[in-house]
Amino acid sequence: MEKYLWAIPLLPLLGAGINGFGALTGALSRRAVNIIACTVVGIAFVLACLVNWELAQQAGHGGAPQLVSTWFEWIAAGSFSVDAALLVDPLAGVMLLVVTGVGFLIHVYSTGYMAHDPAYARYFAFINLFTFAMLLLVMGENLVLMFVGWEGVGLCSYLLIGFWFTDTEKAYAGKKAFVVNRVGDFGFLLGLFVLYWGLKEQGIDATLSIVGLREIVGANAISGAVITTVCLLLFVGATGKSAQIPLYVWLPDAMAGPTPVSALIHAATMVTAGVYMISRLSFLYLQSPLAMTVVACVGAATALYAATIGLTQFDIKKVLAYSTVSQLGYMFLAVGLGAFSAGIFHLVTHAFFKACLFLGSGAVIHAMGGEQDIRRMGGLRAKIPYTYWTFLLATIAIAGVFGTSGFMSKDEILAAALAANPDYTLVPGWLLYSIGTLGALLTTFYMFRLVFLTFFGDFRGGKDLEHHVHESPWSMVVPLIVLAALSIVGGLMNVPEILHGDERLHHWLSGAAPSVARVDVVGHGAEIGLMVALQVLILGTIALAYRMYLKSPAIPQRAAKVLGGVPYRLSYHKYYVDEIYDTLIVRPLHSISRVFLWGNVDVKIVDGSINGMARVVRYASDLLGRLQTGQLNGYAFSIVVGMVAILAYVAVK
Amino acid sequence: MVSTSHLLILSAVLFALGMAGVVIRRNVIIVMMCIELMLNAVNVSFVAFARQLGSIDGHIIVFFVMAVAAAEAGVGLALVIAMFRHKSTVNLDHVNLMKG
Amino acid sequence: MDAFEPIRYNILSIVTFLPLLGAIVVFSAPAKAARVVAFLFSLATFAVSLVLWFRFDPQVAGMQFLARYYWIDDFGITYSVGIDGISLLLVLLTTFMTPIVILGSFTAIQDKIRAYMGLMLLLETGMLGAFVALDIFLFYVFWEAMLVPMYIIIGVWGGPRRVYAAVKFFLFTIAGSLLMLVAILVLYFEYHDTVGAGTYSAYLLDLYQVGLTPKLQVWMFVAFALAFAIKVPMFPLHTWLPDAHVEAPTGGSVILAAILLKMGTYGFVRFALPLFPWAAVELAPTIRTLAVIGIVYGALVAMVQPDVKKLVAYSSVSHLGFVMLGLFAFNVQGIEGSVYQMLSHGLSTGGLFLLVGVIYERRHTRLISEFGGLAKVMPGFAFVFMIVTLSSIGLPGLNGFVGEFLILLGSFGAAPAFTAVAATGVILGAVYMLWMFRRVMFGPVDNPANRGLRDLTRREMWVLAPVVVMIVVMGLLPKPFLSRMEPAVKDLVTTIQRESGHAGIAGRQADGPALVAQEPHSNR
Amino acid sequence: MFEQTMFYLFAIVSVIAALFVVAGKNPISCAIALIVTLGALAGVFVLQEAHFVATIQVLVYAGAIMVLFVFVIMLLNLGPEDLEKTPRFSRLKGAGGIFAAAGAALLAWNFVSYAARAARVGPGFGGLAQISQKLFTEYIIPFEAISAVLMAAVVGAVVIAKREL
Repeated sequence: MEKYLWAIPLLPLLGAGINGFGALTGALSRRAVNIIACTVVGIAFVLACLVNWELAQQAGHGGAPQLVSTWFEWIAAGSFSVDAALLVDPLAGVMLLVVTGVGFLIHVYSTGYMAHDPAYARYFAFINLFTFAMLLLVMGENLVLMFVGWEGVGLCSYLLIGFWFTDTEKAYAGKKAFVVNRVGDFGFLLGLFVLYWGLKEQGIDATLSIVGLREIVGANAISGAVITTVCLLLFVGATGKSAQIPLYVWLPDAMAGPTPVSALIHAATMVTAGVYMISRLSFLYLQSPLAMTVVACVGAATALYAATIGLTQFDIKKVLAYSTVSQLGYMFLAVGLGAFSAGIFHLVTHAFFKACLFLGSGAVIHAMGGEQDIRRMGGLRAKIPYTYWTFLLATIAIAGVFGTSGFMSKDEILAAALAANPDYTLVPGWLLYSIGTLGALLTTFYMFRLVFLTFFGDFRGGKDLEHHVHESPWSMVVPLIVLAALSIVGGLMNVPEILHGDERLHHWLSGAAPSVARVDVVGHGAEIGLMVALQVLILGTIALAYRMYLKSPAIPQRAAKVLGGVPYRLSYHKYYVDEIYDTLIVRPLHSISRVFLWGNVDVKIVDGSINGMARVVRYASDLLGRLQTGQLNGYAFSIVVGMVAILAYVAVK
Repeated sequence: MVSTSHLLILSAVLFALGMAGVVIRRNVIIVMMCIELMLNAVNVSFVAFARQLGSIDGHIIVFFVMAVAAAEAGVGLALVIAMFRHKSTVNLDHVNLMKG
Repeated sequence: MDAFEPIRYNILSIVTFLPLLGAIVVFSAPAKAARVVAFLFSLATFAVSLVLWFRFDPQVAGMQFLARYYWIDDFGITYSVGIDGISLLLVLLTTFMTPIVILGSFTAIQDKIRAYMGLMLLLETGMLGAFVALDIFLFYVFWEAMLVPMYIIIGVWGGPRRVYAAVKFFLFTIAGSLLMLVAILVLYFEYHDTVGAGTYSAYLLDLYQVGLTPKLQVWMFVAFALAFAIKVPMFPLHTWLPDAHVEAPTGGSVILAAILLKMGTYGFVRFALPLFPWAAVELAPTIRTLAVIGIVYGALVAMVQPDVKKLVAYSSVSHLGFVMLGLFAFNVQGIEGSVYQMLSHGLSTGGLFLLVGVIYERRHTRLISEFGGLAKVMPGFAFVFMIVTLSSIGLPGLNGFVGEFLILLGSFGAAPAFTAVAATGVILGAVYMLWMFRRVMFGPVDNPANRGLRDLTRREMWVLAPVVVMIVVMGLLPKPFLSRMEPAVKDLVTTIQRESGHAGIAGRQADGPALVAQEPHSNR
Repeated sequence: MFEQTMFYLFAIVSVIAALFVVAGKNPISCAIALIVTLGALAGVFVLQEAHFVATIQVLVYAGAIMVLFVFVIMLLNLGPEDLEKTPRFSRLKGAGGIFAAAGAALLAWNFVSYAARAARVGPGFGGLAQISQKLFTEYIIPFEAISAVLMAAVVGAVVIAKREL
């Protein structure tokens, strides 16, 4: 089976190559590009299932299931060596399924969505390239290879966000995404170095391979301080890639890319890379409770913070973007608590319903002829029924209504928060739990606000647009339906044992990423009580949203005024974070380098000094010139003076 | 008996006079004459040492010095004539083509 | 005794002087044929140098293909040539880039073609000579010989301010090399008095045996370092580079960026470090500070350049700052990374200049504001430009990443603080390159002049194809390159570690660096 | 004793004449003063047993060269030179004079203590036989060289002075 492992990433690469060639030379027809792109990812998906099946067999015979396939030695410099190798264990297996599965559905969807886009082949080339890079990241056997995939996905998101590059705004968003990702990668890189040299101090020549690291850390040979710095630096990389508090600014702007891109990259796969990396290195993070607490707190903070911004956005994709940031916050919260399987479980379910929501919004935008502002939508329920129903189901899932996949995963995280293990999380569990629940309620509110404003009430989009609205073609609707079904049914994967489920995913992942033992503070009965209470609150919020946005639309304006407008304006303008970053970092950097560095240092000081020397030499030579007066007796006189001087010297000596 | 020091003092005085003339005077001809004077001063000291050392070489050197002086005077005067034709003056101050 | 044996000892001389022969032929050939003849000669040189690559034995440390002949015998100056892993790769870079540059300037140069092509070949001989020379005077001769053709190329075929730039370039390098000459002489006589026991020798491997007092060693190192730092260029001495690049013709600035800058770093690796290891370790902090300043300063200034070529020039300052940082990490990863970065910088910056040359030939301007939306007008060009830009940013999978990663890894061990700051250079690199890329390639085609631009012609395709292929190959398969330079780098590291251990006064032990691989063929 | 007084006589005459040469207004008077100096020096040479040199001095130097000078002065009929015309003149004159005097003093001071004994000298010393014997054996090369110099001078003078060839 190891032989086929390399086929999984290489197939999309092959697809990207062919489509890329097609894009350059225009040789391939739309149909050909279409087939290549989708079949390539489809086969990858099938192979992924086979791999998981193989892992299941291995697990069956006991022992930690793992498939490793080394192809060649990539870099070898002295004692440091990196080989191009792939590692698939249950954790990677799950991610594989998500990336190829959801990826395949989105590929099919994009054939419809991008149907009349001139750069059709280039789009699919980039999407395939992205799948290759993501698979490399997931299956990379050592941290360097993971880093290659890490930057590869950053590159593809840059290419795809700025896909319609003729619009400078979109191109700028692409660049912003890449640069912010690069800041994160800077942290990741430093983390690698600290780890490598930390091990070197202990006399271990590690090749940064995950399997190797696991043994070394197992033999707890590394000092605590090194591990904490490594974990925090790697977490900086994760915040860059998965858009957490400090480095999330690029994700909302990334909505400038085509919607399937947002669905694939900025909802399902790339942004989850950070969560995957931390659970992949769970053995490292478990060594440093401080790092884990930082991850948990940042996760919780982001969850709440992004949800507040989501409340007031009017662009359908922006709302979903902030909701993604918030849901990622939940995943990091889970992983920070040590509940790695809960984090991954939420990652999977989030991939389903968020991809469905994004594709749904894509269908809406498609239907509305490119219109993205929900204030000009409304009453689309009748016009695009399929989109409406899939969108509604996904919204119910994300809200965490009982029985849906969202409920299963989010509740799992909240339970983990409640039962936080004190020696792994230094922050009180109930605080994280309350932040989580508040976030969940906010999520419910803004999601249903979105649904009511878009699909209910009367159409606010102007007469001619009204009869233009039409249902999307089958190629777009089918993936929507599949995803909607998955987001409802997906929860069965890991039914918590409170509801006497068998937690299959949890056990499946226990080998690769063992979770932290939970400390039951509240007791069984109270837990169920809290769960029920949360459900009631959720239903209440749905009703509140219904009343505010449908029954009497005046309420939102009045509420905004009542709240004094400040929190509203703050939230609407996303706490002016972009402007702060701009004034604090970007603009000063430009002015410093323009005025100070180039203007003064380079031109004036360095160049000035050299040209100055040239001027001094010219002036000196001019001065000497004047001595040659041309008067003969002047010269004779200087001879006489010279002679007298010598004589005097001879006389004196 | 006339000792060599007398002669050397005479030569020094003559040499100094010639040098002063060269520096002070404006007229090229006078300057050339002063040069001749300086050459003669040198001849005196040559002869003095020849006499004192009793070797004939001093006289031969004087002979050569005179030959050179003659050549120098010839060419110098030719230059003066050429200068005069061109600048119609012999005054050194007006001739500063070699200005830096 | 296969066919290679007879020329084993003369192959280096053949490689070095073939371009010279080519130059002579080109000068005498009719103008029309000059281009083709020059291209064929440079291709022939490349072919011969490929033989070097395959015949090179990666396991053996020390100089290979060694050949020594009498030159000025009573001063002990010999014509000795030989290469180890590092100079092999740089020789190949030179012979690889020159045909590309010659082919690239077929249309760019219209007047005095014979002179241009001849000078380019002369330049190649100068560079190759410098890389293979093992006699310190021979090296100095080639070091100076290189300047003249470059000076003329910039001075004659350059842009508006070419004379100023050419003179500045020339004076900067000469000033440095004069200081180096003094140091060479001191070393030469020091050898005579100590190890040489009365005999003179300018043979590098003998000079490696000379033990110098710490104070003297520092001064000598500073002299050599200054000459090479100007060439690298390092921070305070870099202002000649932007002028020289902006004013040089496309071919000139490609060669200048791809190979001439490597002369400085090669000088450090071949001369400054092995000859004065103790001083190198002693002065490492200052050099590292300059390198880091160079990285960050180069990147920041590159961000605000209105002219593409100046931007790329300042980016070279930044990239070579990385190389210097790697060199002064004194461990195998750092030095191998810096040698690798030398190669990949040659390819990526050389490629960038070729691309800038392409658009300069069409629009005769280099101001970024003049362009916009070229990706729509010239898709092929955009694709190549994208790949080369990504390689210059150091995207994994392309050649830039391998070098930069190894450098940062190596120097992190030696100086964590410096490396952390230097690593921000990676971010800044992305910022200014992508910023330039966006303004030149993306956005609407608002400038009417840009609409009708032709995409890459077949010839331009042939010029850029090898560069792009090598960028990808060196990104995916660095092993053959790294393994070839491994013994030489290991040797250098052991010399430095051993020598910097004690004050180096006692002179080298008998064995000294095992730099002489097999018995040199010489009629000495 | 006779020799002593004759030497002083000649010396004083030559110094005074030299003064006239330097300070003389009219070029002709300077020329004549120079001739007088040369004559006086010829006398001194005779006292020093340098008979051949003395005759040459009178014949060549006073006779030929000074005639050349007089001839040129006549050719250019130079009037007396007014010394005080150029302002710069006074400063240069003063400085020149002082330095010349200082030079003379220094030289004289050096030589005054130079009381060396005069060597015994044979009868034919300074005569034509001895000089010519030496001239054509030891000094043959300089002799040929000096003839070349004279030839060059003649050609040079003609080229420079003649209006057109």
